[in-house]
Amino acid sequence: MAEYGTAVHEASRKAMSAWYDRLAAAAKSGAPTAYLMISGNCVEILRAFDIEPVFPEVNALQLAIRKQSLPLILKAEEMGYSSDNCAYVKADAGFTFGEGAPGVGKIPKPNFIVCNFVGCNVYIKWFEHCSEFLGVPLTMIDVPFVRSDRPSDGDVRYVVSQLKKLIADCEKATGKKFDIDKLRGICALSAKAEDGWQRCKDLCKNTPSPMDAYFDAINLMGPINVLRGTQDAVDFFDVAVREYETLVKEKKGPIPIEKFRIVVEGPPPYPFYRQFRDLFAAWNAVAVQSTYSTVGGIWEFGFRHDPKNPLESIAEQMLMENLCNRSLLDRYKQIRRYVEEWKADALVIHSVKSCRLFSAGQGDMRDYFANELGVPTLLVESDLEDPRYYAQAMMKNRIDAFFESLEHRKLLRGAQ
Amino acid sequence: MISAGIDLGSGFSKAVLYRDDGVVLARAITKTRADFDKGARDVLDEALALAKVSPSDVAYTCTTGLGRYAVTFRDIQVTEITAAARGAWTLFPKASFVLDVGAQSTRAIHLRDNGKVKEFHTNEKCAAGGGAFLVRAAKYLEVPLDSLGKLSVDAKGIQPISSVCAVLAESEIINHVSENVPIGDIARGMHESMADRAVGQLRKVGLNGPVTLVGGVALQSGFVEACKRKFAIPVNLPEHPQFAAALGAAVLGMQRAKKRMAEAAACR
Amino acid sequence: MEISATAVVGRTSQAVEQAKAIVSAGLAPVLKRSDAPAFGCFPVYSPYEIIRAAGLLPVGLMGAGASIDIVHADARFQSFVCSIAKTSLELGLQKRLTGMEGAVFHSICDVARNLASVFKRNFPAMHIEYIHLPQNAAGPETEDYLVTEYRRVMTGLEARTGRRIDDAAVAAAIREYNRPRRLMRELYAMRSKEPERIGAAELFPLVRAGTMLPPDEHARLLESAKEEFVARKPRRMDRVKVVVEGAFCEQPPVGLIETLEGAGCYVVDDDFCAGWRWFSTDVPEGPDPVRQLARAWLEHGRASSTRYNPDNPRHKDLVRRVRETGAQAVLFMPAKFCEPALFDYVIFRRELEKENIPHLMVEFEEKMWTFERTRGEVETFVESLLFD
Amino acid sequence: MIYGAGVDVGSTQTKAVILDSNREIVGRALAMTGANVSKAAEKMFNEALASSGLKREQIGYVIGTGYGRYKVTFGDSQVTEISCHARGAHFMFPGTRTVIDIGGQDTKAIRVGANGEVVDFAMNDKCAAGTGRFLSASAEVLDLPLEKIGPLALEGKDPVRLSTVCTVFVESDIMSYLAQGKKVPDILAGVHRAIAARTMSLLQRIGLGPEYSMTGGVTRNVGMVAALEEKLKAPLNISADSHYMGAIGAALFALERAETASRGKCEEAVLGGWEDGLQDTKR
Ligand SMILES: Nc1ncnc2c1ncn2[C@@H]1O[C@H](COP(=O)(O)OP(=O)(O)O)[C@@H](O)[C@H]1O
Ligand SMILES: Nc1ncnc2c1ncn2[C@@H]1O[C@H](COP(=O)(O)OP(=O)(O)O)[C@@H](O)[C@H]1O
Ligand code: SF4
Ligand code: SF4
Ligand code: SF4
Repeated sequence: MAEYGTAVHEASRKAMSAWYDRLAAAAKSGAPTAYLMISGNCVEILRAFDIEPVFPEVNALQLAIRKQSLPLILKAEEMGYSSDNCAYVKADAGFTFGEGAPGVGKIPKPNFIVCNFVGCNVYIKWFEHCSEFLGVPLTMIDVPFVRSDRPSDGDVRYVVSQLKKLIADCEKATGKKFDIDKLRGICALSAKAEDGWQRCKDLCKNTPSPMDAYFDAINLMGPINVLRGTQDAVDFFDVAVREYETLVKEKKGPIPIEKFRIVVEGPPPYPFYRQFRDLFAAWNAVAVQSTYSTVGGIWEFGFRHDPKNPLESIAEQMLMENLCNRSLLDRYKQIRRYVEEWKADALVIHSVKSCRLFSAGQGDMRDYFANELGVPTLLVESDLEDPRYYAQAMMKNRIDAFFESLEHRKLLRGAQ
Repeated sequence: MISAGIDLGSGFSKAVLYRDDGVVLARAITKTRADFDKGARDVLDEALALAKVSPSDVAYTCTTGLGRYAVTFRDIQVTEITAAARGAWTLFPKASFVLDVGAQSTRAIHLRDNGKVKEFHTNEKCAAGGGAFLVRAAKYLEVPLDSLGKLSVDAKGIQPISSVCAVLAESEIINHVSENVPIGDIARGMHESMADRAVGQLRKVGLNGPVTLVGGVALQSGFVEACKRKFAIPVNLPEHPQFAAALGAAVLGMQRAKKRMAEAAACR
Repeated sequence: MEISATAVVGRTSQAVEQAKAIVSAGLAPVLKRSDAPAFGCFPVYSPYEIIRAAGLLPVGLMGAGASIDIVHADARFQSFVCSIAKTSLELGLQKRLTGMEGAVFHSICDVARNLASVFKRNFPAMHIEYIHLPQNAAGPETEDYLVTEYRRVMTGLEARTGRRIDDAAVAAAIREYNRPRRLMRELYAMRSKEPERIGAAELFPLVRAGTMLPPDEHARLLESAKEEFVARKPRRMDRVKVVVEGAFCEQPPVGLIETLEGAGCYVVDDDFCAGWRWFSTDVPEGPDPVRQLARAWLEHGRASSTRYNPDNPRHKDLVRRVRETGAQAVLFMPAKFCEPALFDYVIFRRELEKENIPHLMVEFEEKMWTFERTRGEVETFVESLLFD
Repeated sequence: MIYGAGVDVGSTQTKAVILDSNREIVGRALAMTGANVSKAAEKMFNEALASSGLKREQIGYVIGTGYGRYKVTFGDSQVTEISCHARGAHFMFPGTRTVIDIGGQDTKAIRVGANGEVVDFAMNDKCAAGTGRFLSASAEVLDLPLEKIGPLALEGKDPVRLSTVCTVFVESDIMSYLAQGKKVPDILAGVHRAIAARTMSLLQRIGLGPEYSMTGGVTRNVGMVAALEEKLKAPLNISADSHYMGAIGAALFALERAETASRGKCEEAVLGGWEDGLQDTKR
């Protein structure tokens, strides 16, 4: 089976571990840190105060990939969490509210918690619990869900007013004065990295696609969502763009022969990342686009942070330019564009029990794509964190049956 | 004064006669029949005969188990959980956790110091992890039920059972038998997987202290050993685990009887 | 100590029977009403007054329990999604919502939010509205935001109905709804003082009927019920007083509530149909009614698992209600798969342990029809409090 | 003449079918799978050969399917039973859009497209509730032969409501109904209803749509067929061969494979992928 590691992977690993080292250092020195959620986050503002962001979601992800999540989930369930609650929260709760697991770099206790409520209602519960158990103050940023094509001026005003409150809190926590020009500089760096992101995604329109926009995309997601607004992120995307451009020239992709181009919806089963990927590789299927890669932000359609009016553009990104705060129907539109512009053969929906933000209603999504648009669509179920919901045999069965029928269509087309 | 406790379980009906000085006068057991009322009557009569006391000497009768409401001659009924908890606590007052594995259900119970139920978790509707599964397995393994325990204790190896479902596990077992896997190893595999499920349930009620095993499955040493290995916490095993609930019912019945007499006295 | 549910209250009540009939009839008769077209309100809270002011009849779009066989909805929402979302959708897919002008959903949970989209795609004839109720009561401009949000909804409804909604109409609607609101408060107070006078399985249908009636009709129903209750000469029994919490969105079948009482509980407070009993006071009938509504939501709205409000944390509020009603225990009764409720259990449990208040968690589903298991669990719980 | 063979190694019964290029069944065999899976597979294949009067060399391609498909060591490749049941059902009843396969230990609901391709499917394989096993268990308690319970169920006037779907507990459930003096037909009617209800919930997960074709051994059970048709309010496509559907589908795939192979290179290119797909499922 092919090796998926690339220079990009290496660069990403480096940049991310550097961040973990900074967190470990902060844990020692007591330098200011704050909790933040990935989707539509306002990390730029924290950076303007040199507050290092801590992302519990990333910790949960790490625990799952290291196959350390189950004992922590069980621990959380002893605390009263239900087997039906989001396991991302449970893994983190078992970890943070308990002794902690080996392997993950020392995570500091935050000075305060910024709940960027962008889409997922579970965010509120999660950070409320953190605030309750860790005894750390919580700043809520209530981001109105997108209810029409564009967020209204009222929505933007409402979010900006809360961002200003956040800035005041940051000033209190750090004793530093807010410097708008520093924020402008940070937004400029964000925009640069966002350019790189869009370039990488665009390159996937080539056949073969130089990267797997689902399985390899996590290499890009770390830098864009966590390190956005730093030079590190900009440098990383220079490396990524260079590598993928060469691959396109050499007509190379993540697997020897690209036979099926798929769009993937939904988060991956992190505890079985490799096994899951192999099931698709076995059929020479490559993901050319994925919605999961846009939970933090949707950059491939051109949005950029704007140094000229930083606060408004940050608010706009939180309100509109990320998957989580958009309606299911907007997601249908996004996927449709992916299928058409990225020339995909099929849509694969990985429905995870934990994440109702993603999964609730995916049956309707399948109905829309399979029956209304006639896009071959596969829906498989497991979880992004809880290994108990992943059944390899069942998964293989479903995926094989799906590609068998895709093959069968080819056969019929060939026969005509 | 004598009280009677009758446990009409899904598998077996059990009766206990209990004297106010804390002595158990007699125990009786029969297979549960569809006619709960008659079944209860019969098993009680059997106990009365053993103890050589007449029905009229029974001051109070407390029923439990799924047939508890069907018994017309009862004074009161309590749930299996309350009864099993009280029974276990009467026998081992220090144990704060009870695991009751019966024919069709397993129950994990967390007790307060006074023997009252603090928290509990039951598993019904699914035979996986229940005693009925073992009864059937014994049939397929062609060994008597009461030899399963020893077989698994003496087993050299262990044959893990992968299926969660009792039925699918059976086909698994049949395959193992045909591949000449030693019966003991299979029995041990079953006990291990049951113990696994039990730990899970006990964890849900916050397992952190000694556990008392009750219910008929506790008659199987193999299961008990498996629990000892899994729990990593001291395990108490009563002499008559299958009668724990009936005993608990009798004890609770005795309390009510005494209360009633006191009240009667007060009126005079 | 075997108690049948009817033994809970001496005699049956005309009004309650009427309410039960209304509830079990479901939405069908409501959708046939000629006076005002029905507008569906998905739980928990909706600004009913605004919908009313638009000349519509706000009705609860609250699932269909066991009254409907799911044929299509399971293919749209996975097995781990709460029942109310599925049965509500199924009603539409089986064309049983014909005559409903539209429906409104709110930012209570991820399921409700996605359900709004699925409604929009599958029922283009309906006017689907989504209200983002603010999750930051303490925010600097939250009140203004909510007013703007309500105004946006009004504009949408005006476009739909082609009729202007002026402040006078909103003010009138507020006055209308204050009546049943007051009566429900009175009945709840009466019951928490004398639970033997009003059965939980009686109050529940009385309240739920309000989700299918115009406010004045509901008020009349409640008034006649009140008279009957006052006339009763009930006998207090040896029972455990409990507060039921967690069933704020999906609603349990009446049979389950009867089971709780049958198992030896007096329910002295609950959060059934929470959205229709949202305010702890009347909504002030002063000027700028829309702002009054917004302010009331922020200042007099009940604590709920679907809302973040640092000024009145839910777990503290629960303990307060236990103390005020003199309850001995809490029955935490979440709908199966209801994330907001299930998450809060962690915090509730922690607080109740601290406060030494016994608690039991029993999950329910609107379409459940056997209560044996629940009965066993609640009986055990009651026994653990009664026996000594 | 070109021949293709399909061997469906089910959890309960193993079925083998041989097709000629006219898509005619020229050989078939069925028996309990029993403990030794690979042996059963080989045995059924040879019996099918015998019944067809063909020699092994004449069979162009052999495909194994069913839960024991990887034990078909003598075969050329494997295909999932989902694809096979869909393919077989679509071949016999081209109007098929929904396939219901109730087997010995699992139940499958498959939605198929106009060309017999799998659009979606749901499967119950963790819990034996509502599978053929549930029926055989009921037959055992009432000690009736499997063949009898279906017809008897049809005579049931007022079906009992089972308190459990668990294949283990159904026995005690039935016992207690007997003790209450319920009639055997009513009990069986209740049993069949319970399974029909469970099957429905599986179908609901993939969405309902005619035509419906039923496959698997339970198609032999008239009571079950009737109960399902009542729930579906629609007829089920069933033929005498429905029990063999998995094997037939596999044989069809095998035949296609054998034919294209014999048609030589040019189209081989078109179908190159096909082979990879099959090869890869071996992993
Ligand atoms: N003599 C025995 N030896 C071993 N196991 C036994 C014996 N008798 C009963 N069992 C086990 O105990 C189970 C019944 O336990 P019991 O507590 O009586 O269940 P219930 O109370 O639900 O009827 C049986 O299913 C069987 O697995
Ligand atoms: N003659 C028959 N009459 C009624 N039911 C039958 C008959 N033969 C088989 N069955 C049913 O079919 C089931 C086996 O079906 P099958 O599709 O062969 O299962 P699998 O493919 O999983 O091995 C048995 O469990 C039984 O319930
Ligand atoms: S529900 Fe989804 S988005 Fe929300 S916290 Fe869980 S995984 Fe993240
Ligand atoms: S059939 Fe198996 S899994 Fe299903 S309920 Fe019974 S024992 Fe449990
Ligand atoms: S029941 Fe709970 S999860 Fe379901 S819609 Fe209501 S609040 Fe959301």
